[in-house]
Amino acid sequence: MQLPDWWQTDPCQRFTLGPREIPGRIWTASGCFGYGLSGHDISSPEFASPYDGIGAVVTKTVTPQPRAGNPMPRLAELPCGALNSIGLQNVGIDHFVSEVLPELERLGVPTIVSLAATRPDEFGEMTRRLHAVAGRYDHWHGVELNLSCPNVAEGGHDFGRSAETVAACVAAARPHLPDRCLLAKLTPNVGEIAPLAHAAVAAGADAIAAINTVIGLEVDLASGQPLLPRRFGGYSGPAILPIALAKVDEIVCEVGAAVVGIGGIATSEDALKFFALGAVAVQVGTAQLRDPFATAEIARELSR
Amino acid sequence: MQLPDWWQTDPCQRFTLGPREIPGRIWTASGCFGYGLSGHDISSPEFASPYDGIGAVVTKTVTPQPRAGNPMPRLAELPCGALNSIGLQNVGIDHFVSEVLPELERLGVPTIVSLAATRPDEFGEMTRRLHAVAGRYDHWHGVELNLSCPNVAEGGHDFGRSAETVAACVAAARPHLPDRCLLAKLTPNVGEIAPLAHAAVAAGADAIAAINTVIGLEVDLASGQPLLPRRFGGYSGPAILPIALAKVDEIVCEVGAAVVGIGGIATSEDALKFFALGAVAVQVGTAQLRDPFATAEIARELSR
Amino acid sequence: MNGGQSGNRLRLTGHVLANTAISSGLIRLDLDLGRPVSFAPGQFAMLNLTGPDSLVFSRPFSILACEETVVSFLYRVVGRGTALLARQEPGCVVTFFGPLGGSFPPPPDDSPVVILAGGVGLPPLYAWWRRYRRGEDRAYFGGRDGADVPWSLLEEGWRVSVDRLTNLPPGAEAWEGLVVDYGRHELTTSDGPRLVLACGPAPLLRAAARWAAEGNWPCLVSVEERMGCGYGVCNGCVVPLLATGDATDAVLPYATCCEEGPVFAAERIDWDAFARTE
Amino acid sequence: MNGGQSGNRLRLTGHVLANTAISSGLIRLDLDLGRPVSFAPGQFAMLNLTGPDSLVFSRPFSILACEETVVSFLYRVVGRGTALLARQEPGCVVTFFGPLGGSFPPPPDDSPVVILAGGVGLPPLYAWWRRYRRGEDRAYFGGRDGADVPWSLLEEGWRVSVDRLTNLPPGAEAWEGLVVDYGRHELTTSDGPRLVLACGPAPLLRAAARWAAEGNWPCLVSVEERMGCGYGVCNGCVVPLLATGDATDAVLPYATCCEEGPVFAAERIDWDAFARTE
Ligand SMILES: Cc1cc2nc3c(=O)[nH]c(=O)nc-3n(C[C@H](O)[C@H](O)[C@H](O)COP(=O)(O)OP(=O)(O)OC[C@H]3O[C@@H](n4cnc5c(N)ncnc54)[C@H](O)[C@@H]3O)c2cc1C
Ligand SMILES: Cc1cc2nc3c(=O)[nH]c(=O)nc-3n(C[C@H](O)[C@H](O)[C@H](O)COP(=O)(O)OP(=O)(O)OC[C@H]3O[C@@H](n4cnc5c(N)ncnc54)[C@H](O)[C@@H]3O)c2cc1C
Ligand SMILES: Cc1cc2nc3c(=O)[nH]c(=O)nc-3n(C[C@H](O)[C@H](O)[C@H](O)COP(=O)(O)O)c2cc1C
Ligand SMILES: Cc1cc2nc3c(=O)[nH]c(=O)nc-3n(C[C@H](O)[C@H](O)[C@H](O)COP(=O)(O)O)c2cc1C
Ligand code: FES
Ligand code: FES
Repeated sequence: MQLPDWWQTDPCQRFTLGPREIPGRIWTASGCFGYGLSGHDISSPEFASPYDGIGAVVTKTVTPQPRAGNPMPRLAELPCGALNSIGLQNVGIDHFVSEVLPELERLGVPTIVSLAATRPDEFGEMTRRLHAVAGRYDHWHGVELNLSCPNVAEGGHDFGRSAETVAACVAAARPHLPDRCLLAKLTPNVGEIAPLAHAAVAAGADAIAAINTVIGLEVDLASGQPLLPRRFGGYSGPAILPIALAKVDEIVCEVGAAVVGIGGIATSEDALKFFALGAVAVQVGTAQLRDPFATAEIARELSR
Repeated sequence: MQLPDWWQTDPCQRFTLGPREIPGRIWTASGCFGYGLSGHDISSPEFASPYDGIGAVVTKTVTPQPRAGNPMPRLAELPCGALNSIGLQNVGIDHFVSEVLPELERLGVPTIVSLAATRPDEFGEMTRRLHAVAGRYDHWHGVELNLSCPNVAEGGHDFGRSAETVAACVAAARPHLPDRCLLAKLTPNVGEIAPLAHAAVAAGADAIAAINTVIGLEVDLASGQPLLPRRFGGYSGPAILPIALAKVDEIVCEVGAAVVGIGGIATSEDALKFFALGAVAVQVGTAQLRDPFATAEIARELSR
Repeated sequence: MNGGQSGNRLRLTGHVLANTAISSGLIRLDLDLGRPVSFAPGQFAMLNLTGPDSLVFSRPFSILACEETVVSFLYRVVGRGTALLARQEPGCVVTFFGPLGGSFPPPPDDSPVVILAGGVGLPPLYAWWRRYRRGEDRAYFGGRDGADVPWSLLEEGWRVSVDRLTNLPPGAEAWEGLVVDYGRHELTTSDGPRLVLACGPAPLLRAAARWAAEGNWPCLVSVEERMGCGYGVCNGCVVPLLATGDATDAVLPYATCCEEGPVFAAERIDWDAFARTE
Repeated sequence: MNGGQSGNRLRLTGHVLANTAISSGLIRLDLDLGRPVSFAPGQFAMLNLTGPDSLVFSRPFSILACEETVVSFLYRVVGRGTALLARQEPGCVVTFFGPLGGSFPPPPDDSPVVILAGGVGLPPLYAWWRRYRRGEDRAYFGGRDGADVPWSLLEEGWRVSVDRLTNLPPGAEAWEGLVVDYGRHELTTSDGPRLVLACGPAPLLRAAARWAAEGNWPCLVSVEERMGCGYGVCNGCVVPLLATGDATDAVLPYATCCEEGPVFAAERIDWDAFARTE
């Protein structure tokens, strides 16, 4: 693509986010690149690896205990996007800290750890666990609090819809991240996102990650029943791009916070739209599932 | 299409909604078929007129005073939908009652009048005006309170996001509609729509119309600025179908109210998905702009 | 507004007969609608594709000609919709909804007509010229260069101007400069009133309106706005008008381009508010 | 899980060489990847289209064969993606990401192998049969009727069963009934252990697993799940496993079909929870 004149940033250069330098501005989104370990045996004629040019991998969300996730089917492809209901299947913080984090370090993957919990103090506990081992991990750059997953029964999306809860979770995590960045990932399934963003920033978040998936439902016509066992799922992909842009604009205009834009990015044009509104970085989700080099390709196309 | 077994309804037959019989279940959505007067000189080889099989036309929203609407551009086409920022351009209730309503009656258009205002008492006043002339209008079947337009500065979408306001507007209108049905059209731009639906029904609404457009934004890449003068607009069309289905499901499951489903319907399959979830009728918006026979075609395809 | 509906608006299914470039930038589309259709010069139709290529909004295109069951258009590829349209081969289905909107009126008895057409603004005025032209009327077409001009359509007395005097086919004549300047160069406003009819990009319309105003000539322009429906139901295509003092106008300073237009008296348009991406 | 990765996973751009029906319901796609690729029988690739036809999720297809730079697939049109795929003509671009997942292992020394393939479950076992078959091994293929069977692929000793004994080409032989019943009809579980390899619709896999269990035979099945990514990063494709008592399994009873599968030991699968739209 022909880059517009106003775009003069090199997204593959380090930039400062809170107390940390992050290697670049084009990231993979949580849940869409596993824990960040699955790309090393993948190559293409154009890229040595899917990590080329990627500023950070946001891991699959990790919870205090391992979670089995939801029953199948967990995915529904729609004409302009997808519904998912994975249900935060993950190995739990213990296994993550003992097995996954060392491997990410060994492989040199720039990592943001995504965390979810049902009580603010659990966020404190999990970040404390990370802090305790922080000295060993140069490639671990920060934490993203997932305050917005629609696919879990407790906590999850209802959880992150009140400013008080958002503030409490951020406040619980902040003290354990003296030199790592702290992002709060917010749900778009609210009337106004700005008050939540304001609460997160006031409590110490370095940036807002927006958006998580939009609540959606698909019906199986033959049976007349919802296709996913939990009825609704999280809507992602190109269809939600305009919704994500509106939420990011709301946060930038009303709160002035640093925002990492997420939602519907499939091309470098899509990513540029977030930067045009003032986002400091972006994350690629569903498109990264379709093609392991989607994020790398956007990073390359946006490089000046 | 092959109709599924569970679908045994004839959508072109009269059905009861509150105190009224409505000619059918497939309607045009507010703002997407004007005041309902523009279809009479349109024909096609398959249909005598765009009104064939249509259960009701919901008029463009009418306000206490005429409104000029928003500056251009007012529309943006997106890959899977559209953004609009019309801004409730309309002739005002006076002109509507004196000029438009008689014409709709003369032409025999089954009509639901959409109303918007900035104070509950204005809804009372507008419905009182309609009630005063009700005896003359057999084809006027009811009122839809637009408590959810995102494109006006005062009132509009913030307005309809509190249960108290929704209840007050419905309560103001109800006494003037003894033998006409009363719908409350709600915004999807809230965390939970069920409490609003509950408030509307408790205050006397016969049904909930859901959804209005979703807040969205498009960026013009060359300038890096939002494409619409008011930055955001209302997102409609196929992309919002899963969102609309989720909201309708929420209302049906949690409130048990009669719901008229709206959002992203372009085919008879799309309409069936709302009926599968329990909707009593559906409205076609953006697809009706593309093709004046879109609604008529869906009605015909779903007829048993 | 001018002209008014000529008969019913029809929603038909057309089959592509031909869809081929007739100049470096202009493509002529011939659609067989399976039944005869009539139109007035200046009217347009909403076209769309079917199946997975179908666009959320149909696209407005002025009608170039109708011969029996075949309706013709002239278009330029500018974005997604026109790019998809250009890919349709003979036999492909294109939906047609038209004729829509008002038209350029027949010539007045008392004064000659000056036609100013720029690029894809040609169809309405080509149709007018073929139907109504008289000896004293003048038609000017402006193109980018000699290759961009659809010479085959411009045989009957059209005068051609081009931005750049290059790529002219042998024997063809063209004036270098803007089309309005060509008119201004040949016709003086002191020779008595003329009716100016203009269609093309917004700068052309503005210039035409300004020139006509200088001589106090009446001027009708056909304007383009983004359209959602093409049949007056969405209010997405409004053109800002100057207040006339009339009560309704005062509160609703907008007219729909699709139903009340696309042809407007130039002096009614609020040119300052009429901001188009040009 | 079985077999494991054979070399790197590659994301390549393929050009369609051929995409033609080889039976009434089965289409063979030959893609030129421009470079040689190796695979193990049972591995698959994610395919997608480009431009406006590109699908939100790529689609998994088992690899039928690789000869030099050409990789082949066998598929049936079942929905939007396969319908679009079937429309790709020679020269069209199809993206390829593979080989992915585990594979069916080489034959064990100590027992004969029984292959049960149903419909589009053929590719993994066709590839296995071509690479590893020994005299005592048996291969069964089940199709809908004689026309549905891809006879050209089944020359080397395959036994064919069909649901309906109709449309059989001259000289072709087939048994009427389900493919597992054909095996059961010919082989008795008392003749000593056999390794059963099965791929096809879920009912076939269940029946194969049940039959193998009767004789206490080992059985490997290749299962299908909806996939988001195909490379283990989304957890969208999980297969429910029976708890083994092992600590991790107890909390995470699911294995990814794309990375830990698609080949699983039949006795590890929780068949009750494995509910597929069949
Ligand atoms: C009354 C009328 C008559 C027209 N007649 C012709 C004609 O005869 N030949 C011709 O080539 N073009 C004509 N146009 C312009 C034509 O409609 C646009 O070129 C076309 O819609 C562009 O579509 P796209 O998808 O290729 O462009 P995109 O830029 O991808 O379209 C995005 C959106 O903007 C709208 N849009 C973009 N450009 C214009 C424009 N200039 N006018 C209105 N909407 C626009 C599109 O309809 C679409 O909704 C006419 C426009 C109007 C209003
Ligand atoms: C490991 C593996 C190997 C496969 N090998 C082959 C093969 O060699 N030949 C072949 O014809 N088919 C094979 N399939 C099935 C093939 O992936 C589906 O038929 C195809 O995805 C259907 O896509 P669609 O868009 O046409 O169907 P749609 O029903 O429109 O697809 C909707 C969604 O459901 C998914 N889906 C639908 N059916 C299946 C299915 N049976 N399995 C997995 N996902 C499905 C699609 O991928 C898509 O995400 C295989 C599946 C898996 C998991
Ligand atoms: C399969 C899948 C799994 C996801 N899992 C997570 C998760 O574990 N934690 C999280 O914060 N977001 C999760 N998300 C949301 C994405 O990170 C992202 O916010 C969302 O998908 C919107 O971006 P996209 O349109 O680019 O996909 C998931 C999304 C998908 C599609
Ligand atoms: C151009 C346009 C104008 C609209 N005007 C109104 C309106 O005046 N009042 C209203 O209640 N909804 C209005 N809507 C919203 C629609 O009635 C409908 O709720 C929404 O578009 C979702 O349905 P769809 O996806 O079928 O378009 C408008 C929508 C569009 C696209
Ligand atoms: S395009 Fe809808 S009113 Fe003109
Ligand atoms: S398809 Fe994504 S993990 Fe298997």
